[in-house]
Amino acid sequence: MSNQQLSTKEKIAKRVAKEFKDGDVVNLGIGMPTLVSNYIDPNISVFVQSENGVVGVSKASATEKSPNLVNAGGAPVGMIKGGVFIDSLTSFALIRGGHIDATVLGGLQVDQAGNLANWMVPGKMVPGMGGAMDLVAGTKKVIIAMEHVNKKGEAKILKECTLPLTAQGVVSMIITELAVFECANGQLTLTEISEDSHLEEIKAKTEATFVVSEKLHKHKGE
Amino acid sequence: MSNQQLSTKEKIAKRVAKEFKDGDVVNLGIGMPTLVSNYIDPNISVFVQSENGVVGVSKASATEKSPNLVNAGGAPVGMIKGGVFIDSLTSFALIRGGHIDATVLGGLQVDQAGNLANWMVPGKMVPGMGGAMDLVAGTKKVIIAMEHVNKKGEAKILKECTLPLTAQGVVSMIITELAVFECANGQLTLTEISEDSHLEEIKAKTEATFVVSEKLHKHKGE
Amino acid sequence: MKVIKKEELSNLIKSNQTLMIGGFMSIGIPETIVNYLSEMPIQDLTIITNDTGVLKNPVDEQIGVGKLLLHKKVQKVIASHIGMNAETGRQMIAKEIEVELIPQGTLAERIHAGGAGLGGILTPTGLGTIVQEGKEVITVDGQEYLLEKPLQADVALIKAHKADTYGNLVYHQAARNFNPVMALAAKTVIVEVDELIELGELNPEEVITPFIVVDKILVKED
Amino acid sequence: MKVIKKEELSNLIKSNQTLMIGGFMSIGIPETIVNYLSEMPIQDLTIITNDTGVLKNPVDEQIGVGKLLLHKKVQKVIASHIGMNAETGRQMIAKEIEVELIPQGTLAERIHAGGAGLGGILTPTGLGTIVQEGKEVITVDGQEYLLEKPLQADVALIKAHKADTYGNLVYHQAARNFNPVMALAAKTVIVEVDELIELGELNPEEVITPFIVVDKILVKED
Repeated sequence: MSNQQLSTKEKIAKRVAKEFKDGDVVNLGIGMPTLVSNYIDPNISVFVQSENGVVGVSKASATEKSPNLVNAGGAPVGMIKGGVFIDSLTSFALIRGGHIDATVLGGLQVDQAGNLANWMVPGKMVPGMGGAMDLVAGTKKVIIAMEHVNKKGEAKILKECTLPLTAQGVVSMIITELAVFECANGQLTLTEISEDSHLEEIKAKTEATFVVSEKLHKHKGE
Repeated sequence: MSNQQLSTKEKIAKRVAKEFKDGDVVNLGIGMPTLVSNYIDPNISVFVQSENGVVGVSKASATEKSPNLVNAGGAPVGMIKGGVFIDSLTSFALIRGGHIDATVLGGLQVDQAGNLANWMVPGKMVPGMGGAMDLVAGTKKVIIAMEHVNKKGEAKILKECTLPLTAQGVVSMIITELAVFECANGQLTLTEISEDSHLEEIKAKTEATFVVSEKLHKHKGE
Repeated sequence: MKVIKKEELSNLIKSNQTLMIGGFMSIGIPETIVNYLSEMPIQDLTIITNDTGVLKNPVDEQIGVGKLLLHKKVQKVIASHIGMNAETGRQMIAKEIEVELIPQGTLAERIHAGGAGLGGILTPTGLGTIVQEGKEVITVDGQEYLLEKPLQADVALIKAHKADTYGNLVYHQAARNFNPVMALAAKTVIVEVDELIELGELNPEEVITPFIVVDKILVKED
Repeated sequence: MKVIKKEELSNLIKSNQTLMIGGFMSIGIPETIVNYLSEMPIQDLTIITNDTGVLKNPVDEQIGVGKLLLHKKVQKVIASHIGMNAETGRQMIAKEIEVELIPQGTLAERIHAGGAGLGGILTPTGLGTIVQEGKEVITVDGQEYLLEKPLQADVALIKAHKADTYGNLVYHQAARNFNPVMALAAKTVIVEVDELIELGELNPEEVITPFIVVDKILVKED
């Protein structure tokens, strides 16, 4: 499927999926990150952990549904052969202890210091952080998958987050429909621009200061 | 069996066994405390936990021995129907978390503040505290089962321990072949005297200051 | 005998108590117990739970903590997520209840600490966020951590799949979640099970919760 | 493929590394691995283990950490008990090795902290004893606790009963002990198993150690 036919969310999910290597264990946040499963290279094995206590999540079987086999969003799922059930203490020991290779979460704001805000907006109903603060504190690679600007067209990649933080200095990578940034040592580096975009658009829609990678290349999108 | 025919250690073990109630979960230290099992009232159910990961220890079966079914002293044991295996983290969560009703340990010295010394003698080979420090820190009732005086005839129940402590202020009860003391709020109370002994002997062989319980009674020994 | 009928719950659970309730969204909740509780003449409970469930229509189908909230039994909720049940947010904003939000992995470790006799744990989760407010920051080997205190309850209400008559427990799939860790952290532990089986029918290697922490067993009603 | 032959251990374990070794006395030790290690040209290992085993005669029958000590592979032992193996004491007194003694429950929780990404735990165990020396005392709600830091290792050598080809593990009886908690606390986890079985043969409810933490599997040699 060419990128033109994909929705913005699908484009982002497809690009995120390229970050996974054979054997990786990943945790996919609720919502758009869950879409990433659909784009994982079928030639590699990627194991999905869900923080409610399932290691080895697969697609829900159309025929064999169990009310107790769900992911952290409450959606019915299946389990791979070799998958296991664990309790919440073990689940978060795996998460906080660095045993998960990558987590993919949405973001409201990310800043150039790698700070993340994705759990509350003052004045709105506060849903609670759930497992997000632990996931970003402990996972080896924290990938924020989000649209480049918000619904009002405002930048979400900022010099400094203005919303309450989920965690400080934890973001490894930002993937949007327009670009990919790596985040290390308090610095953002633009490493990819989508074929639909160009550097001037990225600059216009990004408040944060960033470095352009020497090996910057357009992402071919398939 | 009358007390006269029992060894000193057996007398102590027999008296300790009277402390257990139906349904109690107990941990018995290596050595003399293990003898206590032999004297538990057959009309009650007392569950023995061993800190190496067995809940529901029973006597080793003469016919079915397993090399992996041992107690914390390495001695072959059996398991009751309904017994379970746990790992060391869970085992000590049970111990430190107050889920064990009573632990029985030997003592080198106990003092009137409830301090216990039972794990090392300076200048001698240090074996290590094993699980003793956790057992006395977390178990609801800490029973020290020991001979009243040491091999040199010196008091072991002291005003203040001189050996390195195992823990501070943790002892609930001291049971010797001569007497029983309860320990609470930094005060020792003599509650029983063995039928072989008398108050003057206890006073002579005990350095600690103690109160004599109003309801002091000779222990009839069966 | 540990097996009870639901009518006996009124002797075990009182107003103003702190209850832990197992479950993750609508999975692994002791529904029969919670439904009975919501009809009991009690109030001002403090509830420690992962989340307040998913608001359903009609409200009669509400399960878990949501039902207790609807029936105004609760004065305080300690949870990681309340966003799927708008009634929680409404009562919070109306100041009918107090809500304390805790990161999910911190919640699990705080309950573990409560059950294991620890004075607290140090976690990087929540550093530099509003979760840090009012908490001690402790530096260990150059890294900062939040000191998070243990959580304990008067009563834990948990859900397991099967219990034997001693109270050994096994769980089903993702319905395990917070239930095992809560089973160690309350003075009284009441488990609701799908099935009660004979002693000896569970493999001692696969028991997740050892019987010694379980006080009462109630068989689920359909 | 995670399954290895013992000859591959020389690529995985190096001089000066810190190793965790599972087992309790002579139960649950990865013997094939440790025997091979004792013949490898390595030195100055730091060993984290419950105890240094039981000294046997002839010394050829020595198993576990005792064998590594006899072959002078060790510079430091971190353990709860060394008293059953006089060679440990001899080397300690001769200053050939350093020994750090840790209460058994503290050892378990420090390893859990290392595996779960915690900065430490607060325990009452060891308060007012020499275990307290050099450690921070932290008061929580009026109670004093010792701050105990996490333990981690370069390599964990553990013993399980069965593994499937992914590395899901189940244990046998009291041979479980420290093995599951160590499986989360090292960069590389090598498990020795009695039996390797096909994927799907283990019940996902009874797996104790989930495959994602296991790096290499070696089948025991008789």
